[in-house]
Amino acid sequence: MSDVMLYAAIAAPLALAVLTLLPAARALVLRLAVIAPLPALALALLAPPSNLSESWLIMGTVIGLNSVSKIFLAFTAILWAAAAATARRWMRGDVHATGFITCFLLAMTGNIGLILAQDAFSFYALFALMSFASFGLVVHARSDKAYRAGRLYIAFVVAGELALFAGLLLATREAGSSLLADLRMAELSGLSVSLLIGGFAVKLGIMPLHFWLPPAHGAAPVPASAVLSGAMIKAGLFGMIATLPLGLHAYPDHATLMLAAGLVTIFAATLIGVREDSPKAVLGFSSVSQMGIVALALGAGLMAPTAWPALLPVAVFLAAHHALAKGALFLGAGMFGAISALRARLIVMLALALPAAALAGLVATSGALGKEALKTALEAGSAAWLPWLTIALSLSGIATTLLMARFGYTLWKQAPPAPESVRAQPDGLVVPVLGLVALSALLPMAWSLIAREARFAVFADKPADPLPIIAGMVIALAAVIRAYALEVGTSAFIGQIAAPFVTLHGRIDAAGRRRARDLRRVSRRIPVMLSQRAESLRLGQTAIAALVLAVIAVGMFELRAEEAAGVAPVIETPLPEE
Amino acid sequence: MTEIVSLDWLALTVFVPLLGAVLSFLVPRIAPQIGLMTLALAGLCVTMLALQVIPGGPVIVALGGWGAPLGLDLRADGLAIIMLGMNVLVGGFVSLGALDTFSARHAGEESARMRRYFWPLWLLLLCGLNGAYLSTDIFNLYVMIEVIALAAIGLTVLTGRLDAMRAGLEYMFASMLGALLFLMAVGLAYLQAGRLDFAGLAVHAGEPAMMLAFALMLVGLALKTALFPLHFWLPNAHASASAPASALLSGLVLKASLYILLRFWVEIFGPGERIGMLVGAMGTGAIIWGSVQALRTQRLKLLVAWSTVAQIGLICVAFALAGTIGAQTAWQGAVLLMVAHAVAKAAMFLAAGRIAQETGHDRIADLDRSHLRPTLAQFAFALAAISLIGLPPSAGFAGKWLLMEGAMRAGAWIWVVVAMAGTLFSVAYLSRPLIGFLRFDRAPDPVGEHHGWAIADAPPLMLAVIAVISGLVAVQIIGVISIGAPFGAVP
Amino acid sequence: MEFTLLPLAILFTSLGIVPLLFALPERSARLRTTINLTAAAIKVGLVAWLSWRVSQGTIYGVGFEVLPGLAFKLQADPLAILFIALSSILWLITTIYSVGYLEKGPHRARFFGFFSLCVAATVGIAMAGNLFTFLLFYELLTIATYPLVIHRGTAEALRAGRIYLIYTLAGGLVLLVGTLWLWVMAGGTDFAAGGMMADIAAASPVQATMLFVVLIAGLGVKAALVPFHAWLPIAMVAPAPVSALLHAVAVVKAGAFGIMRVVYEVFGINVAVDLGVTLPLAIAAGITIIYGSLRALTQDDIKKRLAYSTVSQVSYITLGVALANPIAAIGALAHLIHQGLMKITMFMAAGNLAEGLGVKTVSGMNGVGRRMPGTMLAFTLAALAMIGLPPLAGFVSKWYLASGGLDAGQGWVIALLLGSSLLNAAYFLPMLHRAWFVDAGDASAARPVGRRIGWMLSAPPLVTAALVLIAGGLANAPFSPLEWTRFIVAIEYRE
Amino acid sequence: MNLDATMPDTGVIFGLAGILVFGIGLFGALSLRDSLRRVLALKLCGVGASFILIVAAWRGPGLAADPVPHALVITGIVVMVSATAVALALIRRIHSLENGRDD
Repeated sequence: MSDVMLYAAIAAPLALAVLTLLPAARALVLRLAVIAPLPALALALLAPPSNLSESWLIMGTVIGLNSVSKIFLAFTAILWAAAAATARRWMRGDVHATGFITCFLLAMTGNIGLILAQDAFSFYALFALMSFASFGLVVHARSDKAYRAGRLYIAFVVAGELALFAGLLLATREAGSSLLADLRMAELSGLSVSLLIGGFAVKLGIMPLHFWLPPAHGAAPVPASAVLSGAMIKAGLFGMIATLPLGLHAYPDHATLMLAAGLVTIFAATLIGVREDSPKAVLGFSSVSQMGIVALALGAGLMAPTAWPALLPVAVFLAAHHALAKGALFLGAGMFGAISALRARLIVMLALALPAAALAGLVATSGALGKEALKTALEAGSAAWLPWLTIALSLSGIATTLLMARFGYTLWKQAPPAPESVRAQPDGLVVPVLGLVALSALLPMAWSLIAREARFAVFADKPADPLPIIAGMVIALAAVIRAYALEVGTSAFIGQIAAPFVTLHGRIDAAGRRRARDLRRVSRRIPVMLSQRAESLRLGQTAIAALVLAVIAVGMFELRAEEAAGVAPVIETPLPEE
Repeated sequence: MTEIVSLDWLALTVFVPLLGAVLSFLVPRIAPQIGLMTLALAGLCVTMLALQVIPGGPVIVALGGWGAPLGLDLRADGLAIIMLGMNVLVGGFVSLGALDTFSARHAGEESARMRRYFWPLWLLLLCGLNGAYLSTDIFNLYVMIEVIALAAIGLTVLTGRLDAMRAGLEYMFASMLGALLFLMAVGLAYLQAGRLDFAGLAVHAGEPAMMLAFALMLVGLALKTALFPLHFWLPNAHASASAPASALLSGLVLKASLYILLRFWVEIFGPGERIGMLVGAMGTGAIIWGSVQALRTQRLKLLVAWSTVAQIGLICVAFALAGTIGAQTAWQGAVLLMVAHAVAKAAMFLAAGRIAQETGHDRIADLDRSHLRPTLAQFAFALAAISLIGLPPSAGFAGKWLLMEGAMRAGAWIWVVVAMAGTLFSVAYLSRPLIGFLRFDRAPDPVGEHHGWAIADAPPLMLAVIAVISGLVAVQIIGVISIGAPFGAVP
Repeated sequence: MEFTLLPLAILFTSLGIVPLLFALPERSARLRTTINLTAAAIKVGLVAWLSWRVSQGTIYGVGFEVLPGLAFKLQADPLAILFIALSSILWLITTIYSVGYLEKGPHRARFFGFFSLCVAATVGIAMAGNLFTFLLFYELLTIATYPLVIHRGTAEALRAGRIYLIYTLAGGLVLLVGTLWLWVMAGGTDFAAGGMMADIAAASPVQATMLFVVLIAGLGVKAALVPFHAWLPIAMVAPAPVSALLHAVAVVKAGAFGIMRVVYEVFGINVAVDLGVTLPLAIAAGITIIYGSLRALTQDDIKKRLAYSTVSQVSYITLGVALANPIAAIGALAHLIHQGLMKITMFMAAGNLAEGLGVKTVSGMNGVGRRMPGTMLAFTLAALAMIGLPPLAGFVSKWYLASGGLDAGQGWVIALLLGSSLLNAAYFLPMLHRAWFVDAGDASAARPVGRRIGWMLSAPPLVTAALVLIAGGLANAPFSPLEWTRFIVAIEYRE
Repeated sequence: MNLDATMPDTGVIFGLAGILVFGIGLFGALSLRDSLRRVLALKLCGVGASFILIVAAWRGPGLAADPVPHALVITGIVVMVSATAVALALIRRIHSLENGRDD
């Protein structure tokens, strides 16, 4: 039974995506998209943890479910379902609806699938599927802004994928197995951990790898930004949890970097975010900021393996909390733009205040619970970092509050424009938005059962390391290069990289051509000249006499030489038989 | 191993063509029939001879009772069989091609004269060629090369046009001079040795007078073979003759003197390494100069003729390897190259003739401006080119392979490089007309495939196909060549 | 009962119909198509049978002596099967595509004649049992592809043809010298697992090294190793099916396959490593990979961009061979197949764009996804596979190459592959972006559309794209390219 | 048949004369331009060659001359005559073609 459900969870969205190839089925697919994540949801809620392996797929794949992935799967599926439910409304009358829904479903397949994947190959495949399919969501509007965002997005995705490729490759070889479970148990080298963290951090949007996130989330259509920000971003977190040997081995250098980045991210993203004018961009930066908090948890786990059992549920909880809240905010922001009646607007605003408050960490919300849990869990980790982290977490509440206020303000001033068709009938949007809001509010109650496992442990301090400084310099350099690339434009930048080669090639070509031309000219002239000379001197005739003399001379010389050597002339070949 | 058979195929191989020549001269009305019949008979003779030689070893016949030491011995070993086979094969197909070229369809006095004289001349030529391959004494050879020369000059001037006449006269002078140098050498050799047969002369090899004789002979034969720098007469003579005549001149006639030179080199004189180097250097010169001229020339037939100069040069590289450890292999390669060149060059000249016939000109630059593309003839030309370039599986490839192998075994890399250069050159000049065949955007009207097909395309096509696939039986050919160990025992 | 002439029969299915195709009049298109497809289908069947037999451990061989001591020898070993299977399947698909592509075009008789000859040469190269036979077919391939390259008969095509001919014939000549040298030095040219150069390499390493260089240089021309690559981007003026065949199956693969044979079965991998020639070869391949990609970045012409991409991708094969490691070898061999599938898809798709929409440049690709969804879907799959995304074919080979690089202690290979993937993404993704996510301007939408694209043109790229997906997705299934290459590598590295 | 021992003085003179005549003919054939003169020069070569052959017939005082060289010389003369005839015919034909007469 659970086998069938495992398959169905991945196959349902994929089958629908393939169906869009048939023009006749496209309207139906748009209608049915909402049921695509339901098998996954059912799996998450009903099925027991299990594994299923197919050795013939790719290079041997295993899909399955464990207790951590169940939670991820649950909120991911919920979010996708909600987004899909609104997608039909948002895409009504859009000429690019088919492309959108195809990319949407493919990304959904990837996102659900990667949570189920239990081996490196299928995980990487589905992760890539999700990332690349999302490109279609980002550039959906086909405006300059969307294209710019898309270019940035894809550049980071490619970089992230490459890092993952290398990281997974190294990790599977070090672990001697391609199963993620084995990866988690193995003592991975620093390099492979760096690569894996790098690859996943891109998705997670931790500074300085966040550049793509706010524009992409801002440019994508409302349902897409909801899943981008709510579900897909968590794939980064999930990836780290699924592949890194957290809780077994300490990686202090990485941890330092991660903690530092997390701290920077929380506040820098807020500072930038409050200057944004579009509500969706503000939400995007808020996502970045929130992921900074998650990064703190990860960093602490990397530093102190013993703290990880306490940190893991917190991280998962934070992810779920942020997914639901952010999803509700994005969808709600879209809905807000679609309605014009003042009363309705006020109601929506009020409803959205709930998840916003949760994000800001208001008392009794999931946000507050999460932060408290995190603080508790962090105490198990590094003593050196603890005060800073605690202060940062407290301050982050203020920062997020600011950001949420900014969100409310910008939303009221300039809600994201909704197409006419949506504006005419916003009814289809209500249920998903309110559903997410409700779920977000109810999360703490559902959760209290899980998050109660924090234990303390002592962690020995390590002397400071130059690595963070080097990392900082590298980051700064990368930022400079990136700024330059942005300034001159991507294609021009690539052109400049390629320029020396092109020039060199051109120069060699030109030189070759010149040489060839000269040669041709000379080669044309010489034979003519020689022919004329030969004719005027009757060289052919003279050559006869010359040759006779030459042969005789050479022959005599040889005879003389042989006689001098005292050897009789030798006939090379034996006589023909008589 | 040697048998002496009284009335036998050996003598008939020489006399049947002679008889045919006389008959076709006397009864011009049925000359083509006589010609074909003669070739068929000659083919039979060669086949029977081959059947005798291949299992039984070399065959010797003393003509009219004049045996060695005085001469008039005819001897057929494997090498001779191959050369005779080449004569009959190439000659047969060229004769078929000539049926069309000289058919009664083409009206006019000129055509009538060509029809009248082609067959007697060609059969006489065949007689001379066969005789040359079978002779074992040098005076007999002198007579044969004179017969060949006279018949060849006749074929050259057959069209009766002024340019052909002039070229023919030039050829005549070169040929006579070559023959006289040869005759002088015969005299000197006899003076020294008192004998004319190969074996008798070989005893005296290395004596100063023999060296003088050898020098004269080498130059005389080089002149007849058109080995650079003594090639000056060849291009015009070969290019201005009619297509079948050119095919015979280029394919068969040159090979006779080359063959004689090879025999002398191996069986009589065995000159030293330096003279070999000299000939090799001449061959290199031929490759370069012939190729350069072929690259420059504006007319298709001249291109083919210049390519002959270059190809002869390549074959002569083998002489540079004489006396080394790779000699055996190199000689085999040289013989294969001779055969390959005969077949391919005959095909190429016939094809060039057909192309000129269909398009009305043979200017290389204008080949692509015509919407008339005699596809089959062009195809035959291309196939022949493949063999001349030496691409597998042609006999040209096999020959080149062995030649280069010989050079490599001898450690003489310079000749490997020369052979490679020759190959590249041949690609360069032979691709000129091919590009003309294959370019379509300059033709005034749409070019259709399968244009200009005629039964007359069959002979060049067959020859070209033989040239291309015969490399697959190279080992058999070499097996035949080795009968009687013409290049000495296998080391 | 054994049918020992099976290799000859497979060769004959494509060689035997050549005269027939030449002789057929231009107008009897139906008959020509029937002959072509029947022969191609029979061949696929025979190859399937052959692979089954060979997988059971039977090795077929036929041969006869051509030159003293040198035989024309065909031998169907597992490595040969790999290449034959690729060529026979893609021949069938490309034939269908060509029939559609050349519908009512001129010179079809000639085209299909040489097309078949080209495939025959490829099969011969695959089954060559010694370097001598390999050389025969290597040259035959040059001859057979030249008329295809210049098929259009324009000045540009002829110029390209001339360059092509100069490069490949010169390469062939160098290979000839190499083969000859091998023959003179070693007294044989047979391919045998483990090679036959051990004694010679021990006795005179300098000569053996020089021989290696000569052989690789001769083969490198067709394999488009920098600096012998210049012909490949120029030869893309050929009609699309020809480019597809040239880039995917025949010419470049012949070079790469030859390098494989030379390294594994002439020298033997251990001997090659001892001589110290594999690392320079790997570096040369690495340079080619990066150089090709860099040049591809700046090409606006679609086919040119694809051509430079071929330069880069084919060297993966060489790289894998040169890493001298079984895992990398698996990657190299699998890439032989995978690259073929990917590149043939892209070229057929590019052909469809040019024929159906008149789109020949990357900058003109805006919105073509909407106008030709099937074709662009195929193109997209192939492009993503090239970048190395799982579960597509390109990922599998890249994964093995990188693993092999690690095993061989050549960590730079990973960086190289990552760099190459990055560049691949940099030149392929913009194409996909334009095709799917940029709307065609009014001007291009109003432009008269080219001819109708029938199923004969639209189906082949989809089929090959599906194969790309299957080859990657089912890489572990029996008889997948990857499984087969594991089988081969087990043989080559048996010692 | 050693050159020095058995050859009487007259033989040497004849032989050298033959070589000389041949040389003169050769020089003429190579250096002259007029067709007719070149034919004549070539004839001279032929004579020189015949000289040598005739010398070779001498077997010693009192002995009968070797008949073989005589046969050779006669054959040679026949061949030369026919070759000369062809050459002259060609020259004449060219002359008439050049002068626009066809006879």
